[in-house]
Amino acid sequence: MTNILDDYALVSPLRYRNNWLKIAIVGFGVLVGVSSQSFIPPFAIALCMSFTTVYFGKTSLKFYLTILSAPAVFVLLSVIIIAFFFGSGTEIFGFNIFNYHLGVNTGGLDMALLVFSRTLSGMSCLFFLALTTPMVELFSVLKATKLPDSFIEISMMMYRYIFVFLEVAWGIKYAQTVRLGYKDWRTALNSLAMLSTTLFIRSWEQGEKIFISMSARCYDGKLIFFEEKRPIRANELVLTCTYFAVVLVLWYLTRINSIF
Amino acid sequence: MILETKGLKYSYHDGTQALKGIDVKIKKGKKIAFVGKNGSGKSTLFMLLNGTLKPKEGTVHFHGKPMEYDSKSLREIRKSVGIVFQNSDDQIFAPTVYQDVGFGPTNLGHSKEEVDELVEKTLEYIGITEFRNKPPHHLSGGQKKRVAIAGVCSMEPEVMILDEPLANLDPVGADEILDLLNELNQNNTTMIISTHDVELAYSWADYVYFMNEGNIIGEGAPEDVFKDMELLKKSNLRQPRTLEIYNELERRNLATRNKFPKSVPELVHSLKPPELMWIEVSPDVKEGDVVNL
Amino acid sequence: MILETKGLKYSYHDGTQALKGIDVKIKKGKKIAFVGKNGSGKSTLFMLLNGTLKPKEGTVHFHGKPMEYDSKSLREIRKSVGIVFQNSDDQIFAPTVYQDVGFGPTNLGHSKEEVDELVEKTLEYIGITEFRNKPPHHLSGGQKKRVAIAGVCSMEPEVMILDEPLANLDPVGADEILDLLNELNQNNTTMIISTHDVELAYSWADYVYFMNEGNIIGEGAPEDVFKDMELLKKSNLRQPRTLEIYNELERRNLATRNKFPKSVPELVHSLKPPELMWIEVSPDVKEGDVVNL
Amino acid sequence: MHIFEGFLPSPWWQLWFVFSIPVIFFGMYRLNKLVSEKRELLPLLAVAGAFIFVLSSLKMPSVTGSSSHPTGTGMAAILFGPAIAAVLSLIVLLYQAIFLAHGGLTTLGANVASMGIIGPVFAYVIYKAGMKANINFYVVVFLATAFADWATYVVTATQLALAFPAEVGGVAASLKAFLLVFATTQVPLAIMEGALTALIFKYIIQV
Repeated sequence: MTNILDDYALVSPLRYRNNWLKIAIVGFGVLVGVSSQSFIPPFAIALCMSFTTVYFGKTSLKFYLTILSAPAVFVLLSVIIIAFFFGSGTEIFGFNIFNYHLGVNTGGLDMALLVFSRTLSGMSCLFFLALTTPMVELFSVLKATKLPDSFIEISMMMYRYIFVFLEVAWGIKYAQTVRLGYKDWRTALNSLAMLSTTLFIRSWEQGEKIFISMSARCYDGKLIFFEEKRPIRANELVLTCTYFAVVLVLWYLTRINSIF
Repeated sequence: MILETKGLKYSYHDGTQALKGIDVKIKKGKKIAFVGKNGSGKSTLFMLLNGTLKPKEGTVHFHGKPMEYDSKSLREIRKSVGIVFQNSDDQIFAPTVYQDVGFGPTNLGHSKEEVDELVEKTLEYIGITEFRNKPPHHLSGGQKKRVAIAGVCSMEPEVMILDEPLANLDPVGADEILDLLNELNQNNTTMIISTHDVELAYSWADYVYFMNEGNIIGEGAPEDVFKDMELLKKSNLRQPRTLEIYNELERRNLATRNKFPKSVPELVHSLKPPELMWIEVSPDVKEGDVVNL
Repeated sequence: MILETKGLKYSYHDGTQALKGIDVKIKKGKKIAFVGKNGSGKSTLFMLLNGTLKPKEGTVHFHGKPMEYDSKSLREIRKSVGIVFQNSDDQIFAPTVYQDVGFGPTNLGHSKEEVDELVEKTLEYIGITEFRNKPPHHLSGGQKKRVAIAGVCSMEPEVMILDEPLANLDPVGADEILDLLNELNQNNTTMIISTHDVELAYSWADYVYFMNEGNIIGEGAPEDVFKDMELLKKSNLRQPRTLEIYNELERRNLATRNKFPKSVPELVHSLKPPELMWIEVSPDVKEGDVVNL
Repeated sequence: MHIFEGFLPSPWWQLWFVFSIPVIFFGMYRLNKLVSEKRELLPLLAVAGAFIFVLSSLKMPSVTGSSSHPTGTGMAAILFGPAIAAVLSLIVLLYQAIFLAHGGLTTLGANVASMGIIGPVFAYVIYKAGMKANINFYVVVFLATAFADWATYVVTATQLALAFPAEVGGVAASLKAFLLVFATTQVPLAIMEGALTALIFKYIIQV
C-alpha cells in the first residue's frame, strides 16, 4: 500500500503548531540549501530537519529512513552522470569504453556531492512539512495566497476524493490480484487498464453525485475555511532563530566555494 | 401537513418511469418509513421532496403551498427539507468534519461567527466534537454517517429525509444512528427514512408507506400494514420476525391480545404471565370438568 | 482439514495490529461463518487465507502443507481459494459481465475455447446468462453480487470466501444469494463467510467463529455459541431473535426442549401442540391438586 | 519523472517558475470563468484531478525493473484542454510532493513545465492534428499520450542538462547523457502509457 505521508501528519504531535512558523522553517531551509555553494550548510539543514521530524515529530526512525530512500534511485543516477560529465580538475579515476574515455575529476565529484547534499536537505525539509503539517491545515495558508476560490475549492475537494478513490483503486487491485490479474506484465497492463476505466467511470459518477448533494445543501459557491489561532510559543521561536542563525553562519563561511 | 404530494410522476432521461403517480401526506413531527426493495422509486421520491428533481407531472406541497422551482424558493425548501444520502462519501466532500458541517450554514448566508456557533452546537449535539479536525477518510462507517447527518442538522431543517440510514453499518453503529434519529425526532424534526429492513420500519416508524415499481401500494400504521400478508408479498418483503412469531403465539392463544409487540422484550411481555401453568389435558375434557394435576 | 492457521499475526504499516494470533481449522465441505463487528479483523484474515497478505508471524496451512509465497505457489492457492469481496463494485471491473467472469479462467491460462465453455457453464449455473453482454454498472445490487460470485466460481475453487455476502441487499436479493451459497456448498465447495448479521450466521453456518479486536474469542456450533450471552456481549452482538424468543418461551415452559429452532417455522414447530390447553391457576395451587375448569 | 527538491541550482529553478507561472495563471483564469458559468463542473474537475493522482500512484509493471507510473496528464489535456490540465497538474504535483515526497517545492516550476504544460500540450496538439487527419481514434489517443509521456521525459532530461552542462561539449554533451539514461529507458513506459490510455478510452466507450 502506498504510504500517504498526510496520514502520519494528522497524528503528529507538531500538527497543532503555528502553520506559518513551519512554512517559514521549510522555506528557509529550501532556499538556503539550494543556493549554498558548499555541501556543509545543506548537510546541516538535513541533519536539523531530520532530527526535528524524528525527535519532536515522533516519526519512527526506521520509517523515516525508508521514505528518505525513495528518491535515491533518481538522485544516484543523476549524480553519477554529473560526476562523469561535469567539472574540471585532476582526474580521480577513469576508464575507456568503446574508445571513449570516461573519467571522474575533482570538479565533477565536488559538484555531484553538492547536488546530492542539496537534494538531501531539500527532501528533509519537505519531509518535515509533509510529516508534521497535514494538508487540511495548509488550506487556510492556500486561502491567504489570494488565489482564485475555484482553484482552492477544487484543491480541497480533490484532497477528499483522492482518498475515496485510493480505497476504490486498492479494492479493485486486490480483487484482480486474487483472480491472478497481475501474473505477468501483459495481464497486468490489461488489468490496470480495466482498473483505471472503472475508476474513471466511478469518478465521473461521483462528480455528479457530489453536485447533487451539494445543491441539496444550498450550495451557492461558498466553502468554509478552517483556521485556528495558534500563537507561536517562545521556546519555538528561540529554537527556530538559533537554527536560522547557525545555518546562516555556515552559509556565510562557505559562500566561496574554495574554502572547502 | 408539512409535505404532501399529489399525483407525482417522474421519469428519467432514458425513459424509465421512476414514479407513476404518488400521493403521500407527511404530518409534522412524525416518523415516516418508506419501505420497498431497491429500485422501487424511494430515492427518486426523496429527491423530488426537496426540489432536487422537478416532477414531470403532479405537485409537491410544502406547508400547503405548491413548490416552486426558481432558485429563491428552492433555497427555502432545501433549507427546510434536508437530505442525508445513502452513501456518506457522496455527501461528505470537504477535507475536514468541521468544514463539512459548516458547509450548509455558510451557504445559507450566516456570518462566520454564527457558522462557528452552529457547527459547534451541532457537533456537540451529535457527539462528534472529537472528530472536528479529522479528515473523513479516517472515520468509520458509522462515524461518517453521523457526520453526514450533522451536515444536514446544522442547517436546522424542519424535515430530515434519510435514504437507507442503517445500510452497511454493523449492529453497534446502527443502534447509535437509530438513537440519534429518535432524539432528533423528539426535538420536533419530522423524520422520513427509506429502508428495505422490515424490522426497522416496523419497530421505528409511526406511519409506513410501501412502494413498488414507482407506486405506493399500501400505507398505514406499522402494526396494520405489516400484518397484511398480501401487501408484503406484493412488495417482495417478509413479515417482521417479532410480528410473525407473535401471530403464531396468538393463534395458539399463548399471548395476550392487546398491543402488537415491536421488540423482543415487548413480545415477551405479551406472553401470558408465568403464574398460568401448563397441564396436559386429554382432548375430550370439557369446560367445567375437574382435572387432577 | 482444508485450511488451517497456526498463531497467525498481522499488523499494518501504521502499526495497528489487525490479527493477534489466530488459530482456525476449516474442514472440507463445511459452511463456516466468522462473526464480529466491523474492524474486528475478519477481512484481514480472509486476505491471509488466500495469500494476498503474508503473515508477520504464524502460518497458513492448505491441505496440511504450509503456504509458500513464491508466485507459483500463490497462483496455485489463489486458484483453489477464491474470494468474493464485500463491495461488488470493486470486484467487477471488466466492461461486460462476460469478460468479467472470463477474467479468472483466462489468467489461469485456459485456451479461448475452454474459457468460453467455463464462462457459459458458470453463467448458466448462477442464472445470469441473460446479463452476459450487459455492462455491470447497470445491474442491481443482487445481480452484481451474483456476477461477482460467478467471477470466482469460474475458476472452480475448492474454497470460496465471501466477505459480508448479504450486505446492502434487499430481502429478495439476499434470499437469492443465500440459496446460491447453499447450492454451491452442496456441490462440495467449502464456504466461508464473514458477517455481522447474527441471524444469518445462526441459521446458515455449520460452525461459527467469533472475532473481536484481532482475536478469536469463541467458536463452536451455532446453537452453542449463540446461547453464550457472555460471548455475545463481548463481541458487541445481540442474540439471534429466533433464539432469544425461543429461550423466553422455553423458560416459560411453552416450547418443547429438543432442537434449537433456526427459523420462524422451526420455532413455531417447537411450540407445544395446541391440544394442550391454557387454564388459569391461582399461585397457591400445588401439584396433585384438583382444579375446576 | 519528477525532479526532486534541491536538485536544480539557481538560476534554473527560478527560470522554470518564470516559464510556468504565466501558464498557470492563464489556466486559473480559464478555470474560474468555466466554473462560474457552469458550477456543476467544479466537483467534476476535482474528481478528475483526484483520478489523475490515484492513477499516477499506481505502479506500472516495468520491463526495466524499476517501477514507474502513468502521468495521466495527457488524458486530462485531451478531456479538458491544456490550460486546465496545467492547473490540475499543479495541484496533483503539489499533493505528490506533500503526500508521497515525489518532486519538490523549488523544482515545482520545472516539474509543472515538463509534466503539466509541455507534455499535455504535446498530447493536445497531436490529438487535434490526428483527429483532423481522420486517423483511427484509438491510434490517435495512443500516439498523443505516448508522445506526451515521452516528451515529458525529454523535457526533464533537457532541464537537467541545462542546469548541469558538461565541461567538455557543454549542454549538448550532458543532454546526450541524460537523454540516454532517462529518455530511452522511458520509451517502453511511454508506449505503455499510450496503450493504457487507449485501452481506457476503448473500455469507456464500450461501457
